[in-house]
Amino acid sequence: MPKKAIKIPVKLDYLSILNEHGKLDRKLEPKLSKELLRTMHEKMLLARRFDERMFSLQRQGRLGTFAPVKGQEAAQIGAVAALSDSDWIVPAFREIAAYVWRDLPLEGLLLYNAGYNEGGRLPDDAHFLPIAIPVGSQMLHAAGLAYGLKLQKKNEITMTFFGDGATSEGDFHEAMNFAMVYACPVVFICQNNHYAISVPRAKQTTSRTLAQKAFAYDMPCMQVDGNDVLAVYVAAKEAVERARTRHIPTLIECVTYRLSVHTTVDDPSKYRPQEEVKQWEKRDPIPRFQRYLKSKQILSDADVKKTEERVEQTIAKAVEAWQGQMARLTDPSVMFEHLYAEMPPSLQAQREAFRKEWVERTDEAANG
Amino acid sequence: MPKKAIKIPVKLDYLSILNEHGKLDRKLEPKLSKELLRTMHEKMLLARRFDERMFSLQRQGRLGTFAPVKGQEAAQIGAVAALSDSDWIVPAFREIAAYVWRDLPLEGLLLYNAGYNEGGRLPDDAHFLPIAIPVGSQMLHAAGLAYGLKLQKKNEITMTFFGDGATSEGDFHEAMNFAMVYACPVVFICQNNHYAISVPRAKQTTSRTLAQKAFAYDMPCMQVDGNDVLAVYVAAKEAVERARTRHIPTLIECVTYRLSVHTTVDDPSKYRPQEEVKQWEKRDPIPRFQRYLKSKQILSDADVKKTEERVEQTIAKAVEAWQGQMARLTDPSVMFEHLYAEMPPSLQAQREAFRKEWVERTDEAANG
Amino acid sequence: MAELTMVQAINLALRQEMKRDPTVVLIGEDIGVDGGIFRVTDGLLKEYGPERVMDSPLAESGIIGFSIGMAISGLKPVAEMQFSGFSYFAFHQLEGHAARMRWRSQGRYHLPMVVRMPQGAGVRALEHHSESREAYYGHTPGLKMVMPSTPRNARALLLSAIRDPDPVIFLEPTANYRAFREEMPEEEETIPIGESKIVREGSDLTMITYGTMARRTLEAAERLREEDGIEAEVIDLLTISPLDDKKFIESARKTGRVVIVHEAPQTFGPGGEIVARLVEQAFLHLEAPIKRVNGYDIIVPYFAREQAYLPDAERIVRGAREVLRF
Amino acid sequence: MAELTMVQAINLALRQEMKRDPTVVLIGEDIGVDGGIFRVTDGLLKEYGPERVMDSPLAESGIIGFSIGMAISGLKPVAEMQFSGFSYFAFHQLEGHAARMRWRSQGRYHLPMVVRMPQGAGVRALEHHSESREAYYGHTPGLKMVMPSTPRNARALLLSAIRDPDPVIFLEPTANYRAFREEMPEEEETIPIGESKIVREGSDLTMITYGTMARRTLEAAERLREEDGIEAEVIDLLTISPLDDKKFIESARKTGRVVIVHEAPQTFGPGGEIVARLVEQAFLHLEAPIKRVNGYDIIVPYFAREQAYLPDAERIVRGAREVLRF
Ligand SMILES: Cc1ncc(C[n+]2csc(CCOP(=O)(O)OP(=O)(O)O)c2C)c(N)n1
Ligand SMILES: Cc1ncc(C[n+]2csc(CCOP(=O)(O)OP(=O)(O)O)c2C)c(N)n1
Ligand SMILES: [Mg+2]
Ligand SMILES: [Mg+2]
Repeated sequence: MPKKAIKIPVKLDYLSILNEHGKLDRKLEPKLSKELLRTMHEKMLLARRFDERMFSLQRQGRLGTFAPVKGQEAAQIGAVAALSDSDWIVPAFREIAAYVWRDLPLEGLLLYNAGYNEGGRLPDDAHFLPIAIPVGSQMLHAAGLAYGLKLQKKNEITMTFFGDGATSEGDFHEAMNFAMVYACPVVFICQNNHYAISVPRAKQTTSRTLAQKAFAYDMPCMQVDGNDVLAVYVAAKEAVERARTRHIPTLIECVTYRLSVHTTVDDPSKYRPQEEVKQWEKRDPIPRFQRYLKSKQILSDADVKKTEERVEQTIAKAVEAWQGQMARLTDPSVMFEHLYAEMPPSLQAQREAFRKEWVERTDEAANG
Repeated sequence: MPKKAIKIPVKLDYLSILNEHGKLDRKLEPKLSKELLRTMHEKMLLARRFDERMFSLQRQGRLGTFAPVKGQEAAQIGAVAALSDSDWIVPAFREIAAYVWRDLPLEGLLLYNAGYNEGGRLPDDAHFLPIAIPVGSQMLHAAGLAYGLKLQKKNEITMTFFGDGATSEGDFHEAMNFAMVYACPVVFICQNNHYAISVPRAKQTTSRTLAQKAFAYDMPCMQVDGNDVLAVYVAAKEAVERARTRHIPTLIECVTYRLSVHTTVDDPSKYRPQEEVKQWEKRDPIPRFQRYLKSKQILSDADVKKTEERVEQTIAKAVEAWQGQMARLTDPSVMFEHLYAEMPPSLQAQREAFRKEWVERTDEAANG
Repeated sequence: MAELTMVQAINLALRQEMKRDPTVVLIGEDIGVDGGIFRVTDGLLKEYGPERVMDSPLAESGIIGFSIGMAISGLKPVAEMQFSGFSYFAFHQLEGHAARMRWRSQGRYHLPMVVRMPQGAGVRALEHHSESREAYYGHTPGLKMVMPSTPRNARALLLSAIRDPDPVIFLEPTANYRAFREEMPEEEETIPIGESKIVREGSDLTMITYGTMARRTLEAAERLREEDGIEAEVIDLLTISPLDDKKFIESARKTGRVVIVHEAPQTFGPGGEIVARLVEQAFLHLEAPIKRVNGYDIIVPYFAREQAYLPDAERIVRGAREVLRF
Repeated sequence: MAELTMVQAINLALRQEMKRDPTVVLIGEDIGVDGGIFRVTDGLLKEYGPERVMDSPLAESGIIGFSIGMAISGLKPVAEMQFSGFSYFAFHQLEGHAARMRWRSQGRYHLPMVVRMPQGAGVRALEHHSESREAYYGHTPGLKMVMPSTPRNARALLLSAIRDPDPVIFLEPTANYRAFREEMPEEEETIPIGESKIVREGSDLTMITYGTMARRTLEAAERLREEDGIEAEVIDLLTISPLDDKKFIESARKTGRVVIVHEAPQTFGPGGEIVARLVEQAFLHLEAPIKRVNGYDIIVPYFAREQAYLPDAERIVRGAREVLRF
């Protein structure tokens, strides 16, 4: 009855398997097929190169603002590689690597980043929700979707991505709580890339880790080296199994770093030292993984070169397809579509008025 | 580098000093003056009796809906007794005991509960924010107010009250985080009365305690027997000092029970067994505290009787004052006031139109 | 069938639709064990179990965000906001996602969900429980919004809302919850979303209204007949968004005189849009300024004065006479 | 003084007012070290330190709720919502508390706070960054709302807003942030909140607008003069709430013909209120239906088509000609 300690069974591990110096923990090393390892590598590379290409297209004025993934490829690929194809990915706005993992059309993302709504349309079987820009808001969708899948006895789970900054939003808290209360088969992947635009992780919240925010719900959690694709994979796999078989959610904090700008309108020199970026470049997940694959004779230098070529071709084809699509998208009156299953009469009238005006203006412009 | 445990220095104590069987932990017993103890007792009693009176006035149709405090007097009085008079109280909607602690006009609360906005006006020196009905939303005000007081070098702190249900709102999370990030001198008092209307604590969230939600921010926390006014006082005092001297917030979970209805339109028989209420009636904070005071010879049976009489008089006077005020509040056009420092012209016009109509209708009614 | 109150009618619609369609699920605060604080969902937990009648944590954004996810999974969530005044905790989910998912995914996903919200003054409730701010949702492209006025149209509109493939805000006028009963047909009925209804015919004056105000307007119309010999046509919008302007424009062309009645505040309120449509489409027929009889630009006062705030038959009659006298 | 952009003018107002009044504090995401994502608060952290220029956690409700508390303590918070499209995360704090604290406490507390929000389309931004939903706040009793259109009136309105004893929503049209410069007087200026301004005189037509659309409307007015020999009177509302209807009603009584231009969607949008006021107070002077030239009832399309969404001078001219031809 006096003052006594309450035992709250909190548990938080940090997982790292392949560290930045290439040192491998053999006991923890997952036994993955060569094929899977090669695919993971290729997708990481594709994400990196595609990101770079979009960045240069943006700088040429051919794309609008977007949020580069550079540096976070391991955090995303390691996580989604632990999913089945029918599992659902619920992204924020930086999940380019998760997107390429699922073989979704790159030209769609180009179209989206070029300012065309049509880019938001994903294939029917994609099981990948649209980009969600309002920070932290999509996690609730992942929880509700997971619950719905469970209720309908589908053996599918959901995995949602968000950043360090997102953990400050009230929606993060509500999503974590709902996920536990309703025993939702969902995995929460927090990519702690150290910044929310200019705000460093340390100013975002006072907790020592982000992972420990799971303690508030007695939810399992883990912190991993987010630039170690093997560690991310292992942590995610465990969480995916826990979600699928026992309907218990998990919060995984991937400690990573955004090597590029926040978005293409951002100037990081305002808020972080170049020295810090340099340090993190040494921890780049891709060379690290390549060293590992080479040391295991899964990948040769020639393989890397061939992969780079394949990736280059994939991107080239996508850019071409995108250009073709853009050329066909000349009717702005499509902006009236997809608000409702059926367009209400007053909206139809607005569209007609717009079309009429558009035609007249186009004609006038043509005639002088 | 391998999987290794991260030490998060979580600490959560449960504090109980005077248990439901009247057993006292002398080591932990606070050394409070007789005067303070008598005041605490009198205010608890006043809150209880005033609550009962309002309940019966409501049942007579003379008051509208309100949220009774019955059973939670210790949680509130213990907490606010640890404050200085100039500290700020930021209530939710059930803080009747905190209200009486500060000698705020009871007739104001009657007026409020009778549906008159004028009841919301507190004396200028009250340092007590208005009733906040949107659950969980007021905690942010407490944090921001605390920060502002700190910035302006006032030696005042804030204490905010909320329920178990409130911890599910995103605003709870944001308030806890902001309070820590900006080192606000604030104390968060969660009155876990086991229900949010009909939803039991166990269904509100999966965490073993509510106090542990502080772990998510590395904020100090404690769980106390909320029906033990001594324990609440001791916990609050510690938190108040921490806030005042070190600008560190604290979350205190007071485990208590709502002995009455959620509000006067609620029917608890729909969702909780009478047996449970009976159990908690045995833990009623007032008889428990009275036994303690009597055993310490601070209060005699005669004192209790006198206190009851004083309380009865206070209430009777308030009811009378309230009746007088109501009789004077005949002009409904005051509803246009207090939206802005200066009433905008269009609102003035609306008020004039209203007044004109009101006068005409009153006349017509008078003339038949 | 029996005569039912609006609470019972909504309960009936939920019960029957949950039976017919196993993908319909309910979620909200106190909707399960308690049966809803107004008893609208009474008995449904017992009938359909906690997996489909979900007592939720106290978090409105959670309820809406979670419902969006459920809708994507193939369920048809009917979410309850305990009062419309608390729906603003979820406004970013409603504006930012519910209204946008079909559009954002270009038709790949859609959200067959309903958000029920009790609203409006007149039941002596506390602060935040009495406002009418339907204009917020009406001004949000991607959402639909309906508001019944009687038990029978409440049931029919709710069925339509649940079956609608897009998110529908379903406003429930608390003042009408138990104010009167209506005979309920045995067979289920629906009312097309987007269609208003002429609930009283007349040729001297057009009165446009919805929700709680529909009854008060009808009462005013009766008084106008009795006291002034005026036959007013009363249009109950039923759907607020998308707004059906056909019937009221046609009526205004016929009568030339219009009164709009709602309980929401005036400025930037729903009435403005109706006036604008009338001016755009019936300009030459208008014989008098259009009169808006509505709430004032204030927060609804606590209950002692809420009836002073609310338009009543007398205030509506006065407004009508202004228009008629012009 | 120099010619300044609107970004610089707002920065100047903040800098000078923070100097003059030590109780002014800023809070928002990325406003400190980064100087704001549009650089509106550039340099202020250095000048006034982190206690008064507060980089906040990523939580809009937190920012507003915390600001309410700060305002009660005696500070004058100027909070930034990174975009108005994210202010809905805080809608319950704005509607439920910011707008109500004076009223709820019957004058005991008031909130001298400003909520700055970049808004509107035209800068090739992402989803959620381009909408104009000022009607939400305009329809919320207890809030005021202003929207500058030029650097100079931005500075003056911001000073007035900070000094106002009540919460003011300060909408910043991103499309005008750097679109042009304006000579800034050395001495500080204020513009009374609640007063619109005739920015172009004329007697043939009344054009009512605000924000980004003010410039486009002026451009249209010039074209009408050149091409049609029409002199339009252009009124820049500057304050949206409380709405100053005096000037535009007077103007409409003079011209008999009115065009309203805004970028927000039409239905239940700001234009409706203006039409209603005109009908109420200038009915007999109206010679033609009032034309609303505004955004469509859709979500602003991604940037490739945002200009198709936005009213431009040509669309405004066409609207005006409809009115003039009637
Ligand atoms: C609710 C909301 N507020 C503000 C923004 C503007 N914004 C876009 S990204 C971002 C930072 C996000 O940080 P984090 O969650 O760490 O993700 P990261 O960008 O680092 O991937 C902000 C503030 C937004 N999109 N949504
Ligand atoms: C945001 C919000 N949602 C819903 C309500 C309706 N409501 C009033 S009190 C209450 C339960 C509050 O539970 P708790 O926080 O445990 O406090 P208690 O009533 O037990 O004191 C609810 C749901 C509200 N007032 N505010
Ligand atoms: Mg980040
Ligand atoms: Mg409770």
